[in-house]
Amino acid sequence: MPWLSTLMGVSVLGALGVTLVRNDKLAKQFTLVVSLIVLALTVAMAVQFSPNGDKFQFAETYDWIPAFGVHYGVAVDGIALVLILLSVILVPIVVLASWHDAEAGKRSVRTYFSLLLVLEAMMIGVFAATDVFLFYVFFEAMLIPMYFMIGSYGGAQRSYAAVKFLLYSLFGGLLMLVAVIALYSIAGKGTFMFTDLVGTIQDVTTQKWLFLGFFVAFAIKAPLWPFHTWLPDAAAQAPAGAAVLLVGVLDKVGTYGMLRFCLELFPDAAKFFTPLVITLSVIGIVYGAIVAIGQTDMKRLIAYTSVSHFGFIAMGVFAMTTNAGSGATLYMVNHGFSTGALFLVAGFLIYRRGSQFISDYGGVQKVAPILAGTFLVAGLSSLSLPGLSTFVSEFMVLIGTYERYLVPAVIATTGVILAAIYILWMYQRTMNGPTAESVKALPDLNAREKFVVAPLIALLLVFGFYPKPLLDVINPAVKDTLSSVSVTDPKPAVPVAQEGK
Amino acid sequence: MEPAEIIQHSGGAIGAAWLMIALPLVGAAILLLGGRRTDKIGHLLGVLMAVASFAVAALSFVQLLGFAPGERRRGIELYDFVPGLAKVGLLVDPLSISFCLLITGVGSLIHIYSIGYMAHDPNRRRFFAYLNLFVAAMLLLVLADNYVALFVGWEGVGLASYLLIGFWQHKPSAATAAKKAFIVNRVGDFGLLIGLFTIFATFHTLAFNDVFANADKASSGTLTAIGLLLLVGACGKSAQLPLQSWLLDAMEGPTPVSALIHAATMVTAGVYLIVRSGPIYQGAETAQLVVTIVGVATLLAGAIIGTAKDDIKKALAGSTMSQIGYMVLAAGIGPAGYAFAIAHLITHGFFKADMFLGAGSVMHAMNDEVDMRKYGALRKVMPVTFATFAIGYLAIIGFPLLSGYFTKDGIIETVMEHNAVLGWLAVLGAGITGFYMSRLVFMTFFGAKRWEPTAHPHESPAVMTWPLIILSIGAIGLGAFLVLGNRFMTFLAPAVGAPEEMPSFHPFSLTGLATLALVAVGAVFAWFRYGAAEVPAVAPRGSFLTTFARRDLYGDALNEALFMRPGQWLTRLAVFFDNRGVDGLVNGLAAGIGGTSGRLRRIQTGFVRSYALSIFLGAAVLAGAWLVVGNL
Amino acid sequence: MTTHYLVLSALLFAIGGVGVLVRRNAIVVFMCVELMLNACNLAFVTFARQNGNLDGQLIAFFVMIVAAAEVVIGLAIIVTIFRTRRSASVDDVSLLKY
Amino acid sequence: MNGTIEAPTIEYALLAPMLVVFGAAIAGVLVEAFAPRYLRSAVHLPLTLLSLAGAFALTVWQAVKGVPTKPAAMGAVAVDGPALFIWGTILVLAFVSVLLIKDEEHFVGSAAALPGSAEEEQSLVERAAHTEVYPLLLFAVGGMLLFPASNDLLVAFVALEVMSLPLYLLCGLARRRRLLSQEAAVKYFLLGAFSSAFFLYGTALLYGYAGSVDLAKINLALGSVGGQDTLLYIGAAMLGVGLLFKIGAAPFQAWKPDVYQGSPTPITALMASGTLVAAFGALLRVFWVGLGGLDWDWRPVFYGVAILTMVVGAILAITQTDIKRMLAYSSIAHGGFLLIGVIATGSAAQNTAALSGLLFYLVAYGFTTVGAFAVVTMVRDAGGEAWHLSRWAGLGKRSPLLAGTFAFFLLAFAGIPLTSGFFGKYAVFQAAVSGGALPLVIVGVVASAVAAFFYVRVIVLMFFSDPAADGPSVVLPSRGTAAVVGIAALATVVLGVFPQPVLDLAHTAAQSLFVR
Repeated sequence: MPWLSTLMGVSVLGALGVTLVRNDKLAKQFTLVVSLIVLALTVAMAVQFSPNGDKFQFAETYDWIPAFGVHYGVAVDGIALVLILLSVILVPIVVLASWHDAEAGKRSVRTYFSLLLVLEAMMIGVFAATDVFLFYVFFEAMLIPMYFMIGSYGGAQRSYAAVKFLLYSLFGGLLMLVAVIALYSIAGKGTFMFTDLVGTIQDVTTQKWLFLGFFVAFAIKAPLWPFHTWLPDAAAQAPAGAAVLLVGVLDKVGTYGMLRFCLELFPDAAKFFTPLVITLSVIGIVYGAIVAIGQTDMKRLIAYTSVSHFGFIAMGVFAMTTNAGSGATLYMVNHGFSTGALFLVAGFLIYRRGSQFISDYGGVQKVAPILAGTFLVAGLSSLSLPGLSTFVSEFMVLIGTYERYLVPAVIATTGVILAAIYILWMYQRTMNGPTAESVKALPDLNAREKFVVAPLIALLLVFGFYPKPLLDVINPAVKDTLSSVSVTDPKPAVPVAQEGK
Repeated sequence: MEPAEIIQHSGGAIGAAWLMIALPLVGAAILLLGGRRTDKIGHLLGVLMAVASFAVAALSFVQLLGFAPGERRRGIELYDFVPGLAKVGLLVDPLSISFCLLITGVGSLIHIYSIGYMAHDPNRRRFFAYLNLFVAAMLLLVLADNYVALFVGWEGVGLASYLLIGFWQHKPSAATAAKKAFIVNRVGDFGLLIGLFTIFATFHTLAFNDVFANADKASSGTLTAIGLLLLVGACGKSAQLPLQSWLLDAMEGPTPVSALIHAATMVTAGVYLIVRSGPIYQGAETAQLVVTIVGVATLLAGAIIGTAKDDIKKALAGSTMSQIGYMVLAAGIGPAGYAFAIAHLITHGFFKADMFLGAGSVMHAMNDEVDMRKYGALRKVMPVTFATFAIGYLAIIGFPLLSGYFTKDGIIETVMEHNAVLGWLAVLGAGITGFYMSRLVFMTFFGAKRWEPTAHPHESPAVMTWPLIILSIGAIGLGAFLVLGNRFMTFLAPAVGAPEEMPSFHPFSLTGLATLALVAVGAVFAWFRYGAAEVPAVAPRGSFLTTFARRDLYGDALNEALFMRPGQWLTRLAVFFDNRGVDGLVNGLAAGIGGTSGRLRRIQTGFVRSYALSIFLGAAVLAGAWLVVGNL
Repeated sequence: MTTHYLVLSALLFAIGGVGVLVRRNAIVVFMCVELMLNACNLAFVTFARQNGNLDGQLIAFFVMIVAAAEVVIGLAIIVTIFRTRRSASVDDVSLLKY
Repeated sequence: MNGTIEAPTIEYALLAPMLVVFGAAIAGVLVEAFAPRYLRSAVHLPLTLLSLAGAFALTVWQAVKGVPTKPAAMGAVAVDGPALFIWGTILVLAFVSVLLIKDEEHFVGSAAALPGSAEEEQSLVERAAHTEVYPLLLFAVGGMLLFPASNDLLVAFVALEVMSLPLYLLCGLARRRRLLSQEAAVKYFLLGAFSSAFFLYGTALLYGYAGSVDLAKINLALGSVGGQDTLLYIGAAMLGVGLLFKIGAAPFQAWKPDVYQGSPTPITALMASGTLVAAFGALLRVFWVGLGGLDWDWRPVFYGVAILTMVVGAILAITQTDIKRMLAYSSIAHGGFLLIGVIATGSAAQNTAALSGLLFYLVAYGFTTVGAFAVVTMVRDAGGEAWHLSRWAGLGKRSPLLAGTFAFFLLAFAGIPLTSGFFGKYAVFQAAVSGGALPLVIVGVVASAVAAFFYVRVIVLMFFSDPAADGPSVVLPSRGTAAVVGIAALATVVLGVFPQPVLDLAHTAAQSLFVR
């Protein structure tokens, strides 16, 4: 059964369907159902995935544009699978969360939800694409629905943010396009299939240039310091749901691209640029955290924390050790859940009070304990507290990086302290202290909102104590990737008889 | 003698040791998720879980005693936590079981006490949930058989303390104190994390067994590095210099919390970590030396702080710092000191809990007044509290034959053998202890009434006094039981090793007498200043030294000057740079293009002739270029 | 010796071109264009002679016809604009700009 | 060469498409002459459409029958693969544009009447209409067909004029904003004539150099003749001026914004699509066939021109406030992108790739452009079409469908994947990279990034900003206009998702390259 195509097909059909539904409420429910169906299908697919089977599974390949050697090629390995899972899990949650978000905007509710489903299809596609060109197509096309979601349904500065987001990403994408074209011509294979292109570029200088073409695009998407400034604007202006997908999934395409394309297609260049990338990541980790501390706007603050987190992910990708690689991949997933939860709860708060400014809150914990509690848990996941899944990934990334790059890992670890500062300080300013007049009448989470947050927190906790299921899927894929880059983990100073335990 | 091998174990109470952690954890989960529905049973469930967990600990202890000393290290496989990094398992051995008993035992008593203490708090359920969480995390910390799991418990303790210190979060001071505690702890954790990374990079494993078995293979440089990094972690949790600042603010929490943090959990973690990591430290003299120095410095600093505090809880907090200092000092010495360190930790657990709960009982009576200058002459109105408190007091100052006497002197003696300078400093510390603890007792229970008119002190209910009584019993006898005949040292030996020849206890050593003398001097001095003499209702300005002590040795001032202010400044700078610099560059580029466009479009004048000119010139240029290129 | 004619044609062409640039009256501008075309004719004829085939002379005729057609269209346009604006100055028609 | 003149042989079959169009044009003139006024438009429309359709049919038949390998009409006209492809494209685009023109809202009742004069009122009352529009248009289309097919420079010149002259007139026939329209006509005419004079002079010089105006012969001469390089270079340059002017490449782009803005929108659509296609066809033929041996000399020159064109087009467009002007600048920028393809010559295979890419781009861009201008005709207020961008604010809220379509066209212009524009750009860039013109491509993508800004700006206006109180209303489109928008949108989607068929077609057309 063509699983992946089915997934995308269902979402697209759903998107069309939504536009046909006449009544808004119905449209919402319809969207929710569709996204749940997609989720169910994905889970059904995931359980059939055999971690130690072929690298790419559920592969489908058809010629699309023979003239350019372009295929419609989709398949998943462990990495892609978990990221697709992340996406399809987030979508229904976002649908539920943004039940009323679209009503704020003057544009139709149906458009919003149909855009959401289109986006879902593209998110699945971009992770599943095994054809570099197809990947690029999704990579760029994804921008459009998000652009409209931000621009039409966002906050006061929405059009500025939307344009900035689109143009910035588009610019990166175009540079990547040049690299894609060059890759095709230089490889001279007459095909864009990823597996055929791996290892075709031997000349290191060429590799370096192509690497840069891809990397800049991904660095903007991720976003890595110093290409990050579009994110706070976009995330702060986007409706909470869109922000979740933007930061939780779309940005992952950047780090995913680094892991999948930059490393495997241009291994030598990747090794050459590793110091640079690691440096940028470390700067991003510390810088993002420090700037986050200084934010006055909740959503901007969360966005900056993500800049810091993406630093961790990129560092893990380029540390090129099994632990760091798996950690980075796991980090992508966990960060999706954690930031998702943070954005959504913050969204609920903002929806109630109508202000994004931290200073407008205070003592909410007293009037809305559940909201505060969920906010705290989400925050703690963002500072990667043990027991929440984010800890596992951050720990793996750091320990894996430390094996090879001691100093960067140490500097990056200070992020642990800074994270505590920005999260707890935000929490204190919003939730603790005497209850501010303006929030005296704040209602606590309603049933719908609890349903939104519960699954995320549950996932954070479950994977926090038992990440094995995910790691068992991720590890082989990462090992495979690293072996195709032909790097091996550094050996310990003191070899210990039985590994592992 | 070396630590014994770990024997994989299953069955019996030890096989079910995970219940110790699970029970309170479940309790916490039920109470937190259950919400208001569970308000009724909240406190009962909390207590039940703590006691149950104590029962499991006790049974495990009994079962452990059943084994021959060499077979008393039992490992329990749980599950594969992070494939390739950490399998989670438990390690039940004399060391961990001692901690379990202390944590669950004293913990349970504090639970019970809290029923009464928090009776009127609307959020009592949540309070008990947090208490359970605290106990669970601490148990995970001590039972873990590898550093990852230990770290999980480690941070879990941090979280619980954050929640409890900030339990009255509507008070800004409480919220700030909680945040401060967590962040300072994070600074410690930073060191601990790096330590773990180094361990993994060196051994490619984080399991105690494998690491310790191979510790001798690693270079002493590496071991020193690891040792120091672990010490940083220990300092954070155990409030040792220079990371002590959070402990005194932590008093913002309800008093039982202070008791729990200071007596049974949290602060003892650091000592545990150092003792547990013994094999690493034994390979690194430098690290050990640093540990001992930190210990001594802290024990003096704590004592000095204790002398100047009028807030009864802060004074006790100072004493905690100081006592933990003793333990760390002993732990720094090696196997010879471990037994005493832990023994003192246990006895201290009892008498400190006793005194904190006693102080709580006093505050309870004085409607939450903490200023000792507003107490006085309470011994009559609160006989039980006074009696129990007095016992704790005598124990801590090392009054002969009470538990503090044995354990603390043990430490001092060992240190003295190890290094005279440190030894005499420790003695000095004991003297100061004598002073400030006496001061505390006299100001609270003796002298004239200095109560607020509104205060109507009364004895606390039984649910609060019984724990005090039980604890004071421990404070009386435990020390003798543990130390005499090196009972505890032999028990602990399989876990942490022991010195070649066991120390012999001789009551009238020079050191012992000197210590007693100094303590006596301190106590008497205190009596004349605070017992017999009139205590001014408002604190006199006092000497420079007094202010120095009152201001916690300027610890906070230092942090503020060194970290907070520069930090805030850096933050503002970074934000500005981000908006103006990085983002400014991006927007500037866009604006630049726009501006160019605005200027450039002016060349489109609208006059045909200028267009024609552009064509004409274009043609000329084209032809020229062609000629140039063509003739190349 | 044909070069003289070529130089002449080049000169004429240049004069025409410059005329287009400097004259204001649309009619005159247009005449200058015609002049350029005729310069081309001269060149054609000259080259025809030089190359010894008739093509060039033939082409000249084509050009004249085209030029004539151009005149028809051009005058039509210029006249309409003159009627509406009461001026034939090309500098007045500059509403469309920037 | 002796005096005897042998009768020329003409392959009428090959030339049929052109002949049909020209025939219809003449017939149209006769209609003007003899048919009563009220009948004319009724006769013209079917005549025009049928002739275009017929011509298209013949072209297809021609292509199916097999592409001839040698020039027709004594080497005057070359009906080869590219020519046929371009013919097909032009004919379809012209057909679509006619559908736009059909709605005589656009054209002035009597061009002779003074704006605002009694006569004009009168003509409006009589519902007078310049039905000459149709024959004129047909002549122009005929010229467009001949231009890229002309195999010698004289024919090229004649074709150029046949194509241009009617357009000069049509530009001046706008019903509204007549001053602007007339100004556009005058400017276009003077500059057009000026530039064609350059073209002619270039022809003369090349004739002097090669002794013939036949492209093939010129190319032969390139090798043999020596010593007169100056003649050759200047001549080539002058030809270049004439052709680049039609394309609107910098520094010869100045006329484009003014003329595009002033002309009746349907004519703008025709010029932006048909003329551009024809001009590129001619450019390719002249420089690949006539001066193919010279490409090492002209490539660098075009390098510069292309870069300048892209940059000027992209940058100046940013600050435009008039939708038609903005589209004009965007078409300049696209001309630059297309020039990249012209430069990407090399081996035969390389040429095929470049050529097919170029052809595909032309088709894609042509359709999108017509569609965009068709939308422009539908957004009107009291003063006719609402050109000023500020009037477009919030259109997305008032009529989402139209705005959505327009946004889609804009995204296609910007070259977003899953639109025809993307594959057009991709095909050209691809060819250029494998042709070793990487720097050019990089400039290209940077330019398209800049260009994206002003397309996006319009989308922002339409969707993200609130509608103006007295904002323009969208007229219910006439069936013709609706059809145009529909066709264009469809083409943009199909070419953006399944470009393969058209790519194949372009490839086969380019396979044979140009006959020599």
